[in-house]
Amino acid sequence: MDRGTAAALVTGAARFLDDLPLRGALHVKVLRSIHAHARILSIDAGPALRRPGVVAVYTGADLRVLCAPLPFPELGVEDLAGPARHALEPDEATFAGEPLAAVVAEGKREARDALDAIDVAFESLPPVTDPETAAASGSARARLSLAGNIAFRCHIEAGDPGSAFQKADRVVRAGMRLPRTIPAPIETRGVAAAYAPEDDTLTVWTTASAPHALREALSRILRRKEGSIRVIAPPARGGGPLGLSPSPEEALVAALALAHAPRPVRWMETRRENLLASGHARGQCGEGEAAFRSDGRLLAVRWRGFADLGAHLTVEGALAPFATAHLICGAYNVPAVEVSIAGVYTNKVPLTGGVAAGRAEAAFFIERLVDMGAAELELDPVELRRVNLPRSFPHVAATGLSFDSIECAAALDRLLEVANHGRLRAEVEARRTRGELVGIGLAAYIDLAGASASSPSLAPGWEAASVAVSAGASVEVEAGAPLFPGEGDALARIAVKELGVSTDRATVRGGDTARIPQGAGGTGSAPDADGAGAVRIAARKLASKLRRIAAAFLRVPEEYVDRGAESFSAGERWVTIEEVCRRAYTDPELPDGMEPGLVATALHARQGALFPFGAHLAVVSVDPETGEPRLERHVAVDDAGVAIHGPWMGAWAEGAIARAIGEALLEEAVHDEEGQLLSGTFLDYALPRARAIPPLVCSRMETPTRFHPLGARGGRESPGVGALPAIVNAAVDALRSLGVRHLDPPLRPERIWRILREQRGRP
Amino acid sequence: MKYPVTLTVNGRELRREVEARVLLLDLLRDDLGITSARAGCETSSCGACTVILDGRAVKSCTRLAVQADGSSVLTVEGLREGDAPDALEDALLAHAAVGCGFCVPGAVMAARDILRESPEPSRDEIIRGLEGVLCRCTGYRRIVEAIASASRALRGEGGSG
Amino acid sequence: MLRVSGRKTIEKPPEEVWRMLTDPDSLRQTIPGCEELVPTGPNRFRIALRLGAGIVKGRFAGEAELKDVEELRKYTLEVRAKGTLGFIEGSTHVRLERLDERRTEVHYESEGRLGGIVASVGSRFFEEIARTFTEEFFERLAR
Amino acid sequence: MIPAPFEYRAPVSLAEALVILSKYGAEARVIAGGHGLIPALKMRFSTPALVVDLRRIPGLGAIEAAGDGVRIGALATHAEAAQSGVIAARAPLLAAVAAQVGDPQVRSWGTVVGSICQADPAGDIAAALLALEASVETASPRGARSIPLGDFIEGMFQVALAPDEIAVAVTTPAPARGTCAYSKTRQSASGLAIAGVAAQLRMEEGRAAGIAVAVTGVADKPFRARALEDALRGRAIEPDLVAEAARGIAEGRSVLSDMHASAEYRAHLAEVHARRAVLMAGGKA
Repeated sequence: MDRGTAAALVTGAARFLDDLPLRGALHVKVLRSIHAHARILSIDAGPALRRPGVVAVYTGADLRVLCAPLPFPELGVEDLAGPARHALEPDEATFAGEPLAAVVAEGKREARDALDAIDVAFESLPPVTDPETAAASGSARARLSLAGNIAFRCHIEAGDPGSAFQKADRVVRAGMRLPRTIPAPIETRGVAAAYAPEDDTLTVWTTASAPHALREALSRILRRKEGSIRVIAPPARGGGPLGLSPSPEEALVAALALAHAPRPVRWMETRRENLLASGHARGQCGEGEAAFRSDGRLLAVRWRGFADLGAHLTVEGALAPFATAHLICGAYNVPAVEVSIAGVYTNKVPLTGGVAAGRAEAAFFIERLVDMGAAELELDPVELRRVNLPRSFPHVAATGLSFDSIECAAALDRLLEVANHGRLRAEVEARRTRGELVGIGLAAYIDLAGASASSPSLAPGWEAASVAVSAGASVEVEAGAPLFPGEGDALARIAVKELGVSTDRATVRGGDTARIPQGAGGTGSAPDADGAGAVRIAARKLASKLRRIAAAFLRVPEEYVDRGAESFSAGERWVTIEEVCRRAYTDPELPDGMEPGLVATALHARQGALFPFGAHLAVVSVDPETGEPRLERHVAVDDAGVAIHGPWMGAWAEGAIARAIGEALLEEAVHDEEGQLLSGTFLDYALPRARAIPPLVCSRMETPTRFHPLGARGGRESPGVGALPAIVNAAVDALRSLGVRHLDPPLRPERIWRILREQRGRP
Repeated sequence: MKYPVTLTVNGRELRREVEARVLLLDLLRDDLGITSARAGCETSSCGACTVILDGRAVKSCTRLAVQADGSSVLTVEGLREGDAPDALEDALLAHAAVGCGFCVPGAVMAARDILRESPEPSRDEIIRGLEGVLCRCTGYRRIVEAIASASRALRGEGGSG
Repeated sequence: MLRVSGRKTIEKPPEEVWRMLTDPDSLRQTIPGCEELVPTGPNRFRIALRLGAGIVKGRFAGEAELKDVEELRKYTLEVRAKGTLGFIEGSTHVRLERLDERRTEVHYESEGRLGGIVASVGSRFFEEIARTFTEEFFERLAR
Repeated sequence: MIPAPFEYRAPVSLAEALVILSKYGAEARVIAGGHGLIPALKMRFSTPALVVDLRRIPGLGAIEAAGDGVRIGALATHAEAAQSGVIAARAPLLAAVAAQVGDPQVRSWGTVVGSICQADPAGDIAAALLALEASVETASPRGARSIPLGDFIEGMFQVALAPDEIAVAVTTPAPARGTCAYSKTRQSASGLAIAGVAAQLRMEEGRAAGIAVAVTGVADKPFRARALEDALRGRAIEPDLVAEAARGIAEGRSVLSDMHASAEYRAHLAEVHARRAVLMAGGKA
């Protein structure tokens, strides 16, 4: 296990962004719009400027001089254009929480006090808050300059859905909604920056996870060469945003560091800012339909939906609906499909992705439709799933995705065994006859571990790594992506295995653009697998070089060289790894004009998308008086391919399931009709606590994929994709006898109580 | 106006002058360089700032530094005697009960409070004892197991595995 | 959006109630938490309010305006104010009905909006605060 | 996260504290555990000029027998109340409720009296103390007062303390004989009560000789369910009867409503928890 990184976290030695000692740093606080939509008439910063300790106050107009607008996301989607986003919006505020002015002060208290002394004159404008309403042609605009609120439409049609729905024995149809949720990592966002004139380098520390992508964006925003910007994602990071799109605060702090050089400048978000303004997840609604044959075969799936993008388009926000559209059939073999999702601007904070963004949405929609189908056809939900899961691979889905060895059917079988499904079902039946409201929910899911900074579209992505072996045989692995605790351990293992050296020679780092020229980054499900692939390629290059040097030293052809523990041998003769490494740097006559040194940088490009998959089961009971749902048990079978991260995979799976439990039962960003966020603190936005987690059984399969050199599928977040629909399916199952067909998360007790009351009111 | 505050932090007596509005958390972090206690919310909800104050776990964001004058504070930095690993820290590592790690030092201090209250805590007692801790990465189960296993190790029953 | 509506019988003649509802000095004394109400033009005022409950209080400053005024019969009071905790915007339609020489029935319909930290932190208190604010207002009017 | 500036005093006697308070009046706030005040300071909902800390005043932390009842000093914490032998013997309902307030860190430092003075309409402690017929002891330059809790809490965050007055203790008048229970729906984020009902029950010959039931989380302040009490007094505690008595428990009150629960649902939960609390106390659940 990765004791080094993890131990530093446990002992408190690890330095998160706000823990970094930046001598002489100035503190930034951001003034945010209190209106969801308003024209900014004027900003009076005079009184704030006169306060003690205040160094400067910036408005949008001031900042325009220092930096260009944030680059509009490049997604490879035609005709996709939109308004420029500024670090500080100068004219129009388009969500409550939008940055409008910034105070730079000697200390954070002085900066905070000065915020209260800034006076902004607003002219409030009508906000649009519901994406479906906003998509209508007569709607008010989320921004005055927009011609309409629809940013893009994602449309996929294949097979012949029209006739499939006509021929179907049974069609199920339901409106569904996944509300906005807030990723809310316990470490809030932060940025720090410092400019060193002596080497003309701007160093930026960020809690986001794609340092190279940020460097590129900052290069455009600040009009500086990328080489003069160094972005560091500190090794201790709280699972903050992906950072595929730069945030206004990153642009702001970087610009202010240049303006106030050589003093460092730092900004750390408060929790209220985090909930309000750092970005939300999910926020999709629509109507789904599924056509079934009487034997349960799925003939077609239709989804017409809306994505609540918020006031600006981000890469993450755009990506999610595209992923949803492509995965709308889940793992199932569906011959015909029609999906249309409109990405709609609203006066809310932009979507910045969440766990399994877009993918969990698709799994929720299809798994609900499948369960509805089973209920209406009076078929066993297990059998209905089995009938529709593909058995031969590669399988090309109607949406165009090509699946290799997605053994969902096997995962389902394993799940039933692990969960002791037969007995469980009998128990539940017995409890029901006693009048209890209790149900079992299933989900067979597929995830698409594709999203990373290198592949903002659904195209295969890449990641970079470099491996250097010193003359003293120390191995330094540099990952293109910042590392999550546990990941470095796997990368080290992969490198030393290829090189044939012991693990204690290796150090692994990541997340620093100065240490590796390129990297993709991102915290989704794929980067860990991509990074491992890149390390393997780089290490392989060096391993083959080592072997050739050893062969030359031993004066035998390469194929006669045997690699031992930290040595090479040929018959009786042998050479230590240290000797070979030393020779790689010092031997004047390396074989075949080989370049000296042992440094390799490699890019691993995925040939296909990675598909983690699995099957989940949940047992939910409902208090018949209060409507409170209780998750009694959760069983998971997850397959992320070859488990390169060893025991950490299990730990990550539990974390992903816990998040899904939060989403299923508790979490919702609640806005009022004026676009104000009402769940603005942890006193109203509920994260799951220890008591929310039921007895959990997590089991793993390891089905390799040929799209990854190590057979890994990524999949750190994937178990959440299965957990959310399984829990909701269980709640619906518990209430089925009362005529409940569908529930949207979070499963609020009051909503269930109202259903219960309505049903009891009937004769 | 500034007020003198004398604190014993991890066994060392320290004296600082602070504004009345400075939180104990900020005093530890900004003035004393003890960064294991961290701010995760504003509402006494998350527990990332938990330290032991005069023997009891406290959310250091909900205590003014001046209120802690004359008190003694223990943070994870003060747990290790020499190089000897702390049983709780060890158990958390052994159970891979660490995600991003931001909340871990606070959780360790909350866990010490659980063991102070009940050296042989039941699973339920541990879960109730973690009520004031928010973790977004681990799903808690491993933290619960780690505390149970640390309690066994501390009672000399071994089993940090 | 917060909505409060109702009616209240005041043991005063309409002329007296109308005066209290339009005269800046008596309005200032009638509006709970009102610290300042200064005319800035015809039917326009500068206003400052302290709003909240118990220790949870904030100061809001801005402007108030009387619209659609029909002497002794009805008006709409619009208030827009902001402070370090956010903003409040509201309008109240007031209609007077003469019951007899000594009693007036006041019909009111108010709606209010809040933004900023008051909205994202205090939402659970809104309705109750609006209710007690209205109650208090009419209690003072009746006094 | 950062309070507005304020001054700070930590007087060493009650007399000194009162002198300070009478000088500053409404500009001052008293702090004991700080778990109500500090979050409000951080959000700048509360911006006092002075914070007066009671921590150095001797004797305020005591939990002791007083007359037939108990007296809980202004500095006594929830954890101390939950573990106190005197409270366990004379007011076990308070111990039970204190043991589930917030979380361990909050219980260790937040105080019982502070919680009463905060007067959060969703606070748990007030329900227990109301059912125990507690009174608040206060001190001011005008002397000491003892205010029944039902009068002390005037409304949402509003208590009957003059600006120069300090709540020094809360007392219960008599040992609570019989059995007790607290039943509650926790608000999922804050842990406060969406609806919570505390019941104190004394049975004689199979009938409820003494019954006190208090409801929190439902209205602008906690209240006693007098109609329910009257309906059950002198009767056997049977499920149907209790359910009937609990019906309409919030009637006639302006019931709170927020994103977590509408007024209608809260009123319903109050009925459910009233029934559950009484039946639990009566050993029938």
